[in-house]
Amino acid sequence: MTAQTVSIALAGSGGAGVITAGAMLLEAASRAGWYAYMTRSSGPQIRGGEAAAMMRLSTEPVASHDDCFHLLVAIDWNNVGRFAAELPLSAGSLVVSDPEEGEAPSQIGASGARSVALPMKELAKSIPGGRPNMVALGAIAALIGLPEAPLLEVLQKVLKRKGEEAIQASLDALRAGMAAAKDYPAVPRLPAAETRPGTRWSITGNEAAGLGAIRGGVRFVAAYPITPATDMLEWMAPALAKVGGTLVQAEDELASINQIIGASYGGVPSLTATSGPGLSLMTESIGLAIASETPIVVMNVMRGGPSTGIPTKSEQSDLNIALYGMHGDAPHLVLAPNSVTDCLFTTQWAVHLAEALQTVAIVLSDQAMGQARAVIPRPAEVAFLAKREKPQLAAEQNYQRYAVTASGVSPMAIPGMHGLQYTADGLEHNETGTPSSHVADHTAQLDKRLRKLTAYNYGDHWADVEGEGETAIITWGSSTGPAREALRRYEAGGKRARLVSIRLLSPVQPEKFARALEGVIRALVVEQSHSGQFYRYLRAHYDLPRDVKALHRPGPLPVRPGDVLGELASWS
Amino acid sequence: MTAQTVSIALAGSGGAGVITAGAMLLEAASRAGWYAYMTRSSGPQIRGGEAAAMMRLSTEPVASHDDCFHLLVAIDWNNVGRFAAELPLSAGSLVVSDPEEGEAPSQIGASGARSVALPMKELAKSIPGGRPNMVALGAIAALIGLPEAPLLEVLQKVLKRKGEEAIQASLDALRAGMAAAKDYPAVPRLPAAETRPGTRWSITGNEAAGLGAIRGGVRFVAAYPITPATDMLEWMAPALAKVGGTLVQAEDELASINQIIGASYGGVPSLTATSGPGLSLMTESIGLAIASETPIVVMNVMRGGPSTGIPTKSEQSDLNIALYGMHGDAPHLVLAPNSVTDCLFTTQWAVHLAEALQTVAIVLSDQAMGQARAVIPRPAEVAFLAKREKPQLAAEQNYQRYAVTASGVSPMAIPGMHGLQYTADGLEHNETGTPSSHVADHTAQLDKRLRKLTAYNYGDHWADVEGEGETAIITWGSSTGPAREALRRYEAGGKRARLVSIRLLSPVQPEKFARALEGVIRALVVEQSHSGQFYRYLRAHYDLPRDVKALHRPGPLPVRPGDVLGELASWS
Amino acid sequence: MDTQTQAARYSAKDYKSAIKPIWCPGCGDFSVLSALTKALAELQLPPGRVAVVSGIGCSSRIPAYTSMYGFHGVHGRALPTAIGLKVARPDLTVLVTGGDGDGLSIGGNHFLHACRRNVDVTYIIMDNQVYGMTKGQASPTTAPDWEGSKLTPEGTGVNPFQPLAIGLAAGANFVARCFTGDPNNVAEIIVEAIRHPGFSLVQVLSPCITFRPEQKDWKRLVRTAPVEFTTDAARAARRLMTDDGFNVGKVLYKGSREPFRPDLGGSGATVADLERQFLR
Amino acid sequence: MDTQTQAARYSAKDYKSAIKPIWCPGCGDFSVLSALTKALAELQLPPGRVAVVSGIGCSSRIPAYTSMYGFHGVHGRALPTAIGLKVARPDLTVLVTGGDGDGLSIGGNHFLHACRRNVDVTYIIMDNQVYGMTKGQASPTTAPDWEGSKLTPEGTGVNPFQPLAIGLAAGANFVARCFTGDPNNVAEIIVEAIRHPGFSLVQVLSPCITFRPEQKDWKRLVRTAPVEFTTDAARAARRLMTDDGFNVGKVLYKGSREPFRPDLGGSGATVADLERQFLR
Ligand SMILES: Cc1ncc(C[n+]2csc(CCOP(=O)(O)OP(=O)(O)O)c2C)c(N)n1
Ligand SMILES: Cc1ncc(C[n+]2csc(CCOP(=O)(O)OP(=O)(O)O)c2C)c(N)n1
Ligand code: SF4
Ligand code: SF4
Ligand SMILES: [Mg+2]
Ligand SMILES: [Mg+2]
Repeated sequence: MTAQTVSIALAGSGGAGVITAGAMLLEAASRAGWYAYMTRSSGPQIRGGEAAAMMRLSTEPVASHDDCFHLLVAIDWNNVGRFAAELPLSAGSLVVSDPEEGEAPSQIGASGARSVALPMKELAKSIPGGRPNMVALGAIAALIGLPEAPLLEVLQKVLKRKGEEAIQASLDALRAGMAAAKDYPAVPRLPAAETRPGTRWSITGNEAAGLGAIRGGVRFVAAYPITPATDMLEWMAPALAKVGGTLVQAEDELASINQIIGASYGGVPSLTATSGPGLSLMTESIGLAIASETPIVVMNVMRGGPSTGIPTKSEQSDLNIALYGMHGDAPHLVLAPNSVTDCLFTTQWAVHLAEALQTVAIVLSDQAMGQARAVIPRPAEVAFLAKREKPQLAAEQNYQRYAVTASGVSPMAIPGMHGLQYTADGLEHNETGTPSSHVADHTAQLDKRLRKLTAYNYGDHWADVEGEGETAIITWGSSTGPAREALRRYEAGGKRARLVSIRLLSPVQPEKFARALEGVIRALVVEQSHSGQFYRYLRAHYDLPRDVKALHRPGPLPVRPGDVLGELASWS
Repeated sequence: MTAQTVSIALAGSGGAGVITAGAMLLEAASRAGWYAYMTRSSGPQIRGGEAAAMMRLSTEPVASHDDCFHLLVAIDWNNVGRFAAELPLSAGSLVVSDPEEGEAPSQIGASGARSVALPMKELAKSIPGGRPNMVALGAIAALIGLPEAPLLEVLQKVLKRKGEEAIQASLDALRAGMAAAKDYPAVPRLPAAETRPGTRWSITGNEAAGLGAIRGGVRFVAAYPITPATDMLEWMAPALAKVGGTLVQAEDELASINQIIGASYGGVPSLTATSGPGLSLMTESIGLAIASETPIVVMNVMRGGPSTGIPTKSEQSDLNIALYGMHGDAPHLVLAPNSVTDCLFTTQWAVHLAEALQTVAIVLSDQAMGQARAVIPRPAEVAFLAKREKPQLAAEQNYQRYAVTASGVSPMAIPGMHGLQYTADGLEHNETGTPSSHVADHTAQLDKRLRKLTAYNYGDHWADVEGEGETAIITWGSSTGPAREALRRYEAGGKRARLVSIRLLSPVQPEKFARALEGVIRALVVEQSHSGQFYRYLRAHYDLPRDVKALHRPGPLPVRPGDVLGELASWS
Repeated sequence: MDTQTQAARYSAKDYKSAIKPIWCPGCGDFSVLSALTKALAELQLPPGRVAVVSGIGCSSRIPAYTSMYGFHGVHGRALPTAIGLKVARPDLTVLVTGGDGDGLSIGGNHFLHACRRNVDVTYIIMDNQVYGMTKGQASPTTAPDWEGSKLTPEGTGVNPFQPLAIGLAAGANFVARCFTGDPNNVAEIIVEAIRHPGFSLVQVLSPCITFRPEQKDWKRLVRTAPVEFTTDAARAARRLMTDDGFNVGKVLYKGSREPFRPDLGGSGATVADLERQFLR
Repeated sequence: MDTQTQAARYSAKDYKSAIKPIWCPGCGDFSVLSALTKALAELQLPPGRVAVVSGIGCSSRIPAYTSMYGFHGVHGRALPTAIGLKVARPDLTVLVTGGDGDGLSIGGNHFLHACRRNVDVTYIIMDNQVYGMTKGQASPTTAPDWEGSKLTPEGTGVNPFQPLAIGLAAGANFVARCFTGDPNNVAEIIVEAIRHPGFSLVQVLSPCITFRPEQKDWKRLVRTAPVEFTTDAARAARRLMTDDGFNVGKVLYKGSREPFRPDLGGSGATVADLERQFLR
């Protein structure tokens, strides 16, 4: 059986090394010329909790999980039941588990999947220094057709510091797994691919976002640790130091947002990253940046809400707060990358826009996308750089920081520029920045702060629009991957539909939206929230066709291509 | 000329005593058997800035300003130009000013109003202890037909402690003003009214809200001062102490919201009051109260935004944050009183609902309504009291704090109840309260937290619905007063329309709304925000007729009845 | 609301719940949990009359592991939650538990003001000089040259806080330090802290085995504080400003300020009485 | 970005803007403004290279009244704004001005952490023991029995903070107190504070004539501090813990901790260098 894509879950308790093994599989797959996508799920324990690496390998780029896993390898069953719902299987799936560990949890059994026993612990024990996760990895490799060579390369790279013996032990364990799996029932095997070193990237969404920020020009970051944004920050801290910037770990989110406002006021493009609870704490000062027209970028990596919610799991439920969470009328940018790859582009674009428009850009990523690792085609260079409009020194005798201009953007002086001193203010102000409660000043400033956003030409980047026909799928963020895949399958079934994945959530683009939907008579709205936040937002701001269905579900289960396809099918 | 209503503005610089004189006029009017409504405008200075008392007296209850003022009395012109826009005049208006103060600001002159000179300072100087504001008050009284007797009563009450001489001096000054105004061009005079002591209240919106909270059962308040919410708190502090409660001035809004969560967890109905910037800081913990199902009431007295904005002026622009400001899916109650009188009812109802539904009620008042003083008919008693569902002691062997019930409400144990100990949690949890990241628990708890809100029967209080016909005015909060008055005038012109003023903004009531709008083919949406937040909210959640107009404007200018009427007229 | 009638004796395990902690094996927080339950058994407080309030962090998970009323709030806000509870319900015993990050980083303002306000709650701060829950970042008590976090790969470059010195300067009424290596001593100090009226601050050195494995050495570094407690805040401050943080096992300061406890008795007025002022 | 070429001498009035303060006649803040401008004239810092950052309050209005770069942010957050600015732009002179409410109540956590982090900014806290801007409520430095606010009609019942004692305990590197009654002294102290590397804390007693008219008596109550500054934090702490708050006119403590100043020079790496790690 040769397929274009195979989905594999590797589960076990915390110490079992499933994440390590998953990462090695991904690395080997990239060396074998395949593309890949991996997310992870873990329990609440810091150490020793259950975990799963959920992977999809493919001969084409992949940006989402499939409807179910072809292969589940469980090193043990400890607490795997807790997230069985995250590991959908079908009757065609194969479950590989260690006979020492007993019965699979009932939910796994109920799937009707075929199952085989692989004595991972026993085999590992027979090899000095051998570990069950390597046996599992070997079995997976054999089943999906991953050659030994790239695996060995990865072993050598990862275990270099541990020495030859460790490498050999792992290799032996791998081979034991491979040998054992020889006669297992088949799962999809990927065809061998052309390997062209230097044409792929292996990167997580959080890393891509961090890189996008630095590419865009960010050189100051202040932040407070929070799952699942921390690893973006951990990537950025040393990276910034290398390119001449810095990251400050602040005492809380109130400090981090205000530190970046201060740094940006000083002329340095600045960013913070957080998740829901932190974003909540930042909204007052986001309003300050909007009112004082100080550009900043706020990356929000969404997790399950409300409140502390489910810190380690994904959800698209911070859309409302990102759009509407500020008091007063506070127009700003909200952007959302729609894949691991797009985290790079969208974050870079966000920096560019925030700086060009002297406002706040909130970027909504999520745990699934941010912590997903993907093997992707090497991304293109993008021309978007931070470029703030500054006053022309000589001309400005009577500098007006908040001058009401046609574009709404007013040239911004930077401390150190002589003779252009002004006071930035979060109080309503007149054109020079002096506090004012006059109706006329308030209206003029509200108008200009809105106008600079609505008058700007965002080009085609506001959304990814593809396909044709009378049916549209409208989605955003990490729900785009499965929606796009559903579209492909729908088209493969001979039907036509369009996909509109909105990248620029605010300001809204009613004309572009109308054009994208021209001729559409029915639309399916897809998102991962309980209350249908995205659907309500669309209704509020766009004209939707009469016939609209909303597929909205809370996390942590991702939307799957089959869910989307099912909704489409139920129409026709 | 005898009329049912007269509008008067009294302006002057900070020390001129215009607010004092205005308050005395209101008090005297109430004694004369009239109804009254007064708002105030002041400059940014703490002391000595300009100020205006803006009043409307009437033989019927009044809840809004008129389109323009019949009478403007300016003790001086210092900076009155700054808020001339807030003092609309027409050609029929009369401007009374002191000739010593020179020309009126151009905006005043441009109105075409008639004007007369009243040497207030000179007259006051001729009376030992006389003050110009009393001369002004006398002139106003004479012009509008307010008898001397109630004014004298008020003088005696207010100046009791200062002694007979002070009273006599003020009376002489009053009389000097009265005498001078005898021959002035006429402004509307109110007819004498029946005086029935004990049938009226004189109260501000903030006081009414404070009283409503205490009536509803609130006994713990924690808050941090902020304009324009502070005076609600200042009224509540001694009032709570009297009825066996307390108010704690906290170190910041983060502390105040968490203090009330703690007190409410302890079984005591609790409230905080704030304004936009404070509400922004509270949203994270509002989410905690929602997730942990701890009832609290958050009163937000709106002011001009965004950011620090315009602290002393009104706007309805915190609707978005109140509805959508929490991260995650965090359903909760949002209510808005629609008049000074209604501040009492709605706040009391909010306490009742928050307690009954174990959730957060955000109440949206605003500066105009909160700081307005009105002379109103004595409000009725209302039966809504805080009543939290508690577990039955004996029955609960295995107490489940977050039991999934049909209503969505789970009986809540209070510390001190033995054997029912549980841990409240802002992490997602199962029915007992233990943290859980299972899909099933997350979904069940999200469902129940939403269900308890949507399944509840809110009766007719969700909105004030009145009038009939194919045209509807849809509005909320303090825009209701002018909208209602516009409706009256429209009806007086022989036309028909409906008014729907939504008191319960969240959860939405689509069926009731549809019923209220049955047969309506066009709707005018009225609100005081720059971006039309209310209009967008209506679009998101309700089915509006095809033909919709949105009248939305930022503060600080209030919506005026004539604005609404103008929009209605432009349709027909 | 108290419905207890029986006069049963409570043992330490009566204060434990059945929930299994998510902590790493060997985490210092296990000792704090058992010291806490021992202390309560010593005090014989009915579990239904005690509330344990916390924020977010490994250490902040304690409430659910006890059999008392618990409130697991948001990060950094345990103190105001506890203060609101205690002011509104002075009949309860209110404890606050949490980490150095929760209490001194994001919660620093409430820490200051809790010391000042002096409401009768006992604050147990479990100091492991790291953010455990978020997988190992520097906290306000971390040494400036600790390079274990990718967020501050060169160390923080900032001096650590001395929580007790700050607490004292802000007005804390009871100040003690102890170490999980001696859980009986921790229990004794908690007993004393609960008994002391007003705000009591107990810093417990509680190692994070996972992200600060070097803290296993603490058992060699700590020493019993060579001094007895003082009631002179200035003296205590001077001591604490020069202290290396390893003097444990003792109460270091006890003040005698009156706790903040507003009178909830009312004046006998009814709501109708309040309304009279509006009548015209 | 500096484009100044001329070597003009600046006078105090060159640091003032044309905007008329909204302050009440007689407010102490007028003296702080003029002391500040005098100090800058003494230092001859080009106004375009100085930034004044504040929060919200009467006192926080200062930036717009100067001719320097100003940032009038939100209530309580001036310090992190200033710290971000100074870390990103170490070439600027950064001052922070604000009230006791702004800095010690809502801003308390940033105050603590600014003392600890020791970024080279000068913090001038204008202490009037009241919230002026919101019309007279108690602040953290208000005496417990002050009954002037309707919000706390019986007084707060809580002991006031001693900001300098807390600042010192949290690690402040320079600590001084002065009084608006002697604006030349205030100017001198500001000069010294700006010159001192690291975080400098200057408490200025600045009467609120409107809501604390009794503060007119301060000129009789203050005295020149009878001691010279010390570099021994423990000694300074002991002094400050017993001090009545009226010892003014002096720097009380000077430390020598290195300011926090991350290297912004980079390692010479380019963005392309960063990207290589992802290449497969
Ligand atoms: C507002 C907010 N910011 C950040 C976080 C992420 N967070 C959770 S726990 C924690 C730090 C915990 O450290 P500490 O209080 O020392 O507890 P420990 O885990 O070390 O016991 C952080 C930063 C959060 N939950 N909420
Ligand atoms: C988040 C927030 N909460 C409350 C306020 C209201 N507020 C403005 S200034 C102020 C206190 C000012 O006191 P202080 O800092 O001592 O300054 P002063 O006016 O006395 O100089 C308060 C509470 C606000 N603007 N923002
Ligand atoms: S990470 Fe550290 S603090 Fe957290 S449970 Fe593990 S050992 Fe304890
Ligand atoms: S209220 Fe007080 S602090 Fe504010 S300006 Fe007036 S005197 Fe100064
Ligand atoms: Mg810790
Ligand atoms: Mg003050």
